[in-house]
Amino acid sequence: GAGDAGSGEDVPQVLTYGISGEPQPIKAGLNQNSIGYLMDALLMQGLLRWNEEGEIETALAESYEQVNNSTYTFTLRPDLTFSDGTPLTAEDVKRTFEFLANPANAAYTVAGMSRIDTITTDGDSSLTVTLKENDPDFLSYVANPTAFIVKEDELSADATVTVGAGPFVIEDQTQGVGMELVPNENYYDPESVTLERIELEYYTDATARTNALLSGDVDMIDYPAAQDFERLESAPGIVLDAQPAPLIALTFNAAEGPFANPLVREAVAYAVDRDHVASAADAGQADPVYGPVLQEGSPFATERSQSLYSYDPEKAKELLAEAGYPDGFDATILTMSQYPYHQDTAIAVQDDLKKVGINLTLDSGDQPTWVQKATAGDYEVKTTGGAGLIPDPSYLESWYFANATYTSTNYENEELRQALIDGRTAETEEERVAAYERAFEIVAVDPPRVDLTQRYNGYAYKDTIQGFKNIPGFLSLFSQNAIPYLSVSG
Amino acid sequence: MGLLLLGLTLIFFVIRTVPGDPAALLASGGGSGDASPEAIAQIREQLGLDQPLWAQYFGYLAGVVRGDFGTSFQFGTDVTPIILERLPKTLELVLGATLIGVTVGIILGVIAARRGGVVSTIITAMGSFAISIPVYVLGTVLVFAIALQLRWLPAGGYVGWEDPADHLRILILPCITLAVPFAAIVATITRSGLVETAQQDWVRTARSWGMSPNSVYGRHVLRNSLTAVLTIVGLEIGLMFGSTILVEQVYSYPGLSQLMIRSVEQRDYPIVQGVAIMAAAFFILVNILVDVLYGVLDPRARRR
Amino acid sequence: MHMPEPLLEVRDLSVAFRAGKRTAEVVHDVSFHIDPGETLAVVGESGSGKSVSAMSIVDLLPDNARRTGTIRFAGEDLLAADAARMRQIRGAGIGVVFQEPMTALNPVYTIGGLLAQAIDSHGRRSKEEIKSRSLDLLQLVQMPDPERRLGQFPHQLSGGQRQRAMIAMAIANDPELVIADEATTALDVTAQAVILDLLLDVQERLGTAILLITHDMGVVADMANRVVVMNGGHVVEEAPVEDLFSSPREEYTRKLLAAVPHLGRSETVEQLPTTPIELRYRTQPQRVVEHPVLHIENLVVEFPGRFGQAPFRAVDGVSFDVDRGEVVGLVGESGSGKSTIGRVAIGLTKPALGTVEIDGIDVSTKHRRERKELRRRAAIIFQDPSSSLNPRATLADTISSPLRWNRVTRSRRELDRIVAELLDAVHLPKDAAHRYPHELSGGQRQRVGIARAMALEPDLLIADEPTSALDVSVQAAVLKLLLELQERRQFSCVFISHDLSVVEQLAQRVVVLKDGKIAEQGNTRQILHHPRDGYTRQLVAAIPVPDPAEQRARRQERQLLLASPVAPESSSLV
Amino acid sequence: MNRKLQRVRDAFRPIHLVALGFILLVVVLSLAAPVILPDPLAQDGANTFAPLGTPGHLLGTDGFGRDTLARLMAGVRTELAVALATTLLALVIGTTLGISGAYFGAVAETLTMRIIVDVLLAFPPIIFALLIVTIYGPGPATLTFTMGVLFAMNFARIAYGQTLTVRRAEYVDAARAYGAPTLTILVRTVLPNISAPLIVQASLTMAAAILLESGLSFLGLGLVPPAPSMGLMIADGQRYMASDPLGILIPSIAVVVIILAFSVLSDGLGRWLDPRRRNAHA
Ligand SMILES: Nc1ncnc2c1ncn2[C@@H]1O[C@H](COP(=O)(O)OP(=O)(O)OP(=O)(O)O)[C@@H](O)[C@H]1O
Ligand SMILES: Nc1ncnc2c1ncn2[C@@H]1O[C@H](COP(=O)(O)OP(=O)(O)OP(=O)(O)O)[C@@H](O)[C@H]1O
Ligand SMILES: [Mg+2]
Ligand SMILES: [Mg+2]
Repeated sequence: GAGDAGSGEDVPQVLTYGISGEPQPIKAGLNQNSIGYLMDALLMQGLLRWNEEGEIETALAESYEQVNNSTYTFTLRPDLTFSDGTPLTAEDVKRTFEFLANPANAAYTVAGMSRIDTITTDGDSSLTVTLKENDPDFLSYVANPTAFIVKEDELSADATVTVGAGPFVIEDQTQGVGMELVPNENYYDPESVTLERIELEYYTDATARTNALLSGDVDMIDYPAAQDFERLESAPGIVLDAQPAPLIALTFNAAEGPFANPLVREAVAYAVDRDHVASAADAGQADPVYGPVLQEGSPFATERSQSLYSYDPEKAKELLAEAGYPDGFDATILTMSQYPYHQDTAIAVQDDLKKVGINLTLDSGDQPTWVQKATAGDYEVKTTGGAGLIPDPSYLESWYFANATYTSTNYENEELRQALIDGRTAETEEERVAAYERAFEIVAVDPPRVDLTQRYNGYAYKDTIQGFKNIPGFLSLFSQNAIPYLSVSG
Repeated sequence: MGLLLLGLTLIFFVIRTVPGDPAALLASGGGSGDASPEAIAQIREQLGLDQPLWAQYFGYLAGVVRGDFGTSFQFGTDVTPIILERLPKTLELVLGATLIGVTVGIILGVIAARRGGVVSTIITAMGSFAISIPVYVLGTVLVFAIALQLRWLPAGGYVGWEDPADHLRILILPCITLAVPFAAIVATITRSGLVETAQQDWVRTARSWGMSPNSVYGRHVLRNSLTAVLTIVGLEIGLMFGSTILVEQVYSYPGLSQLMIRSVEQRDYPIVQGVAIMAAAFFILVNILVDVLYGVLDPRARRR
Repeated sequence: MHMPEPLLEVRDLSVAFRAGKRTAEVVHDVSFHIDPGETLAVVGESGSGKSVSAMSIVDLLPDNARRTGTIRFAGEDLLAADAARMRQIRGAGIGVVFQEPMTALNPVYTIGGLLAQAIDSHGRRSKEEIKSRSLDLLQLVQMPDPERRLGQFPHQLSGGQRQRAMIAMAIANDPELVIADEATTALDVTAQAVILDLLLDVQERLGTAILLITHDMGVVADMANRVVVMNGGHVVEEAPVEDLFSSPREEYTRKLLAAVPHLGRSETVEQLPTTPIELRYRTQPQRVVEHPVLHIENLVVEFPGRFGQAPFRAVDGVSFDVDRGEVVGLVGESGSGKSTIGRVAIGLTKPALGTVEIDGIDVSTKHRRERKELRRRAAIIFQDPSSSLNPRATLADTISSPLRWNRVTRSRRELDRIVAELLDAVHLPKDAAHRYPHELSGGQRQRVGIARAMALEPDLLIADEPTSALDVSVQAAVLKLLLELQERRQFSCVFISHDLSVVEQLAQRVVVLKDGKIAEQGNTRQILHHPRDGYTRQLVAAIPVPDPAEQRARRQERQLLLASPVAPESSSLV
Repeated sequence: MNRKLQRVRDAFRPIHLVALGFILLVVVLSLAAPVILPDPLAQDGANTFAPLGTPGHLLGTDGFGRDTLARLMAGVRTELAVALATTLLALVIGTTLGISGAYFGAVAETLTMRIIVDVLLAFPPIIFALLIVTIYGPGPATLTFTMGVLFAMNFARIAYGQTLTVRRAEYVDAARAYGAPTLTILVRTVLPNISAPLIVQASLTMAAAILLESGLSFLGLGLVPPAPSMGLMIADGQRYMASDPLGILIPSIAVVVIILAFSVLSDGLGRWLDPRRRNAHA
């Protein structure tokens, strides 16, 4: 049986992984997309990490304790070293966390890390982190792949991180082609690594990537295109594991113009047929979303929170009339041509909004142009994609009210802000649920953004690859944490 | 040389006119994360983008004179080795495609012109097909048929010269894909040149010597049409150098175009500039070669 | 003498050209034959179908031509022969010298390259063999400086030199029959004489037959055994050469012979009827000028040498004037720089040194107005008619273009009228206006060039061999036209020609060139009848006269002259 | 007048007329399309990727449920306009540059061929397109201008090469000697004699323009979606090639057939412009 890891057979433990782009040099704390996460998982290590069940497990930390919602203690494994043999101590952890907490360093986890008040080390292997305010989700930030521990001399915003404490090290790389990795001899848990070698090959084009898997050139690929799902599913010996993960949403420039009016934004939330968007932009490989996306089974994901809106053009028209636009209005939607799902979403939205009287014109350029315009607030409404940095609803704080530039929407609602903070900092779960419920009711009538669909993020691999599982939801991108620990069967 | 300087200057300023901030992109991990204004400012300073434009320009020029094309924003390493790594790969692709394209194109053009009638129409039809089929589609179809169904050749990727057989096998499909429209263009131009030249008096003269029809065709019709073909070949080689992007994408071939597109998307100015200069130098080289060959092929075309 | 089997027999040959759905038959039921070793001359009016008939034999007509009839060569039916067989016959069996050597030579090859290909067409030869054979052939056709010519391109040769190269290629494989279509038209008389001698010599040695198409009755008298006279696509008369000259049977033949200019009898041209032409559009006032119309002083023209070689001096210190109303004949050996002087005079070639002025204005003037004025007043007839006509313009366009460009008139009707008048004046049919150059015979093309030059009624005309391809009757008409106009308009003319009898008719003065320098100049009568310079004397002696008996006598005289030590510098003529 | 007609009749053979007829038919149909076909922009979420022959959607629908036939016809209309305008623009600019570069002295050559043409040719097209779009914003006019300038350089090189040869011809000398204004020489004497490869290039450019439009539109540098254009259809079709081959097949076939018609027509044009070929068989 293919499923059995044949212990008698001597299968070469080599994984060839076709990935969607070339990894960039690793920078401390920086979000570098899914390929960045992969490299973090392979070469780096944090105190904690997400496992394939979507739970937080220990990594460099041997154990941790959530003393209360604002105090956490970690104990490191004994005799930890970086791949070059340098010892890794609690001091390194402290230094790294402080670096991540500094907004000037653009760390991805800055939202959580900046809540750190003090870090005290106790010897080489334990430390205590005290937060300025309650954050029960702090561990999610610590488990984020970008929160890996960096050697002192490489811990600066302009340095490239070359040495980590991860399970693999780079043996060889050819620019534009691929790289080879071999197990890190100094890894703290060498037994967990079965693979003798990992070969990464870069396939920018999604179809080419799929073809490479189908032709047997590679064993596994990331991020297959939605329109290739069928082809992969029907291919013998190939497993496609796709789960709903990143969001596509409409965000508004709430500073001026019609979209400054909450009623108009609410109208939009009712006017867009999410199924239409899903089929148009992702060949149906996306789940419609009528409220903020929350991890399945989470206590905050109430029925109400998942259906704040519905597809109801009539209601949308009424809202528009109420807002003073009975005949609708003209506006421009900013999107990107480089990512077809952005543009196709915009086209679908354009069609839906036309039916309620809002005439959208597309402003579609490449991604840098989009970033520039988004940053400068040079748009009325735009398509935005992304995944929450942590699965818990506190991620919404930075989504709705980021002070950072380009998600800035000029949206302000003091009540909502407070409700979200309450949701995070309240002591008991009931209080938190209640606070978030309050927040969602505000979102229902004063939407900071309109989430449209949750797109499927997939991984496809030969059925000889053992040990991989795609975690649903935002954590899907962290599924690659499992890559170093896979094995190959006969 | 002056041309290169002009090209370099143009590209330097044009790329900076185009919207998009490399620092913002870098700070946000390619535009997917958030970045604080401080972070962006810090990166901008690191990249030297905070200096006035003219200072950047002269700094860059001074570097270029010393053979230093700067440091890539995205890779954080010197531009020169990055480009030199890819240059031979692209050259192989371009030369391979040229070889196939020119040979097949001229042969088809000659057949079309000599046989005329139905054959010519069929070749014209094939040519229209070849030039209008999107490279991407052609490439994908070839991959489906030859790599996935027949499994004769790999679907893409790259193998270095250390394994010459595999290296060549990898090259076949991308070269063919590039060569198909190229051959069609060469064939069309060849055919038109041939039918025009075949009417000239000197062709009759050569026939009157009792020269074999093939020689007459080769030496007095084809030879005289080659100038037009040469122009096209030169042009196409030059254009191909910068526009193999779709082929490189379909076959995941690590050529210069991929690098270029990626760098444009990242607003990685030093690489964009470097590749553009390289392409320009290559183009100018090809043009000089074409002009020299032109004079050789047709003495009347010599300037003096 | 018993009847030998004819080498070539043409019977009831008709040729028609198809244009769209229409066809036009231009050769009607032509029959003639050539015996081995015989020279058959085909004469007749320009456009009468001589070239077309000849090209039919070797199947070298454009592909919209249709041949019917029989053509037998050495007993073989050529109309039935397949392409491979025809190929063997061409070059080895029948060699062809084409009428217009400029367009007939591939411009991208050197003379050496072309010769090598011609030699190589029937069986491979080694490089050395080819080289030596090429040199032999060039020497055979009296090409000056043969070694250098091998590396030159056709456009770097003079008209006569090109023609010699053509002949060398045609005889490269010792064919049994040579079709010589106006083979000597562009040659000066001495060179022509040499070539004719050469052909006779080859004929004697190898028994080659010659189909000689010419308009020069002197050449006919010199060379031919029998003569075929064609008119309007028909054969009107066929006779042995003596009979034809002594007792022509047909009216047309008689007219033709009467029109032949004969050195020393320059009045003949006056007797011909011509169409009086009155170009009524001329408006500009006559200028009274004190300058000579054309003033050339110390002219030097150089062509760059190949790869660092010293430049070649084609014209070296030439000075002469042309006064108002004067016709100056410019004669001299092929390659002596005649055409070059003409091109310089009109401003097409830049001189290295010296002054060239028209009406006192330097031809290389920078002033736009002056340049325009010069263009308006000077015209040129190019030596090679086919390469000087835009292949994509109709004759009407070509002929009327000087009028349009100089803004004489832009009215369609006016232009049409003038074109019709000019066509008529040069004896071209009216419908020719809408044809293209390639649809014409060589002589017809030449007349287009003349008509174009006449259109502006220039003050100065550079006429470079304007009648070389014209049969005597048309030639006479054209000359008459020139004379008439010249008398009436008082224009000046540099008349470049190798045909001294024509020069005698037209020119008041003659300049004799040799190797880019002036050998002799002066009054026509004096130069042609009492030449002082040895070279001029040879030129005169080389003129064939249109009388077989007299020509035979002259031929002997000339041999003596060449053998005598009078002309040591012209050893190249032997 | 009559004679000109006669020449046209001689040059164009039945196959050329078929091509011309086809092009005219396409033009008429694409102009008539808005009247007879559904709105090409109307999306129908319930009816995406409908197969061929679906009632009401003869050629099926795309991922938005838009009628393929309607989009195709509207796309053809845009495309023909854009491609023709591009080709014309390129032809005029390029030929002008090329002829002047070859005909006039070394200064003109440096100015046109070296400085303008070579630099522009060597300039990365995508950056050029980005620049133009930055300045003027995307749309048909920008697209036409961008592509016209890019393709003009090809025409320039061809015209340059051919003119180098032709300018030496004696008939050009003749035109000069007879006082033809320089412009007239270039347009009436040189141009017709270098026209053959230019015409061929024009027909090639038509095809290249459609493909480039596809590429640029895909990058957001061409036509703005959802405007129906064949290029955008092709770009979209490429993405869904595996699951919906029709999506790419239909516009591709349309392009191939249209380009074929244009190349056949251009051959007829070549015959018409070359009196020597006019009556030739092939
Ligand atoms: N473009 C050129 N390059 C090099 N040499 C040339 C060029 N044109 C002419 N010549 C040379 O200049 C000399 C004079 O040529 P030109 O055409 O003036 O002679 P010509 O007197 O008109 O002779 P012909 O009677 O044969 O026409 C010849 O030896 C010729 O080879
Ligand atoms: N390709 C052609 N198409 C149509 N008509 C042609 C073509 N070639 C020649 N003709 C016509 O055929 C007739 C005979 O031409 P041909 O060349 O045989 O004349 P020719 O006797 O050689 O005259 P010339 O002494 O002027 O060379 C002429 O009236 C000419 O206009
Ligand atoms: Mg003739
Ligand atoms: Mg001459």
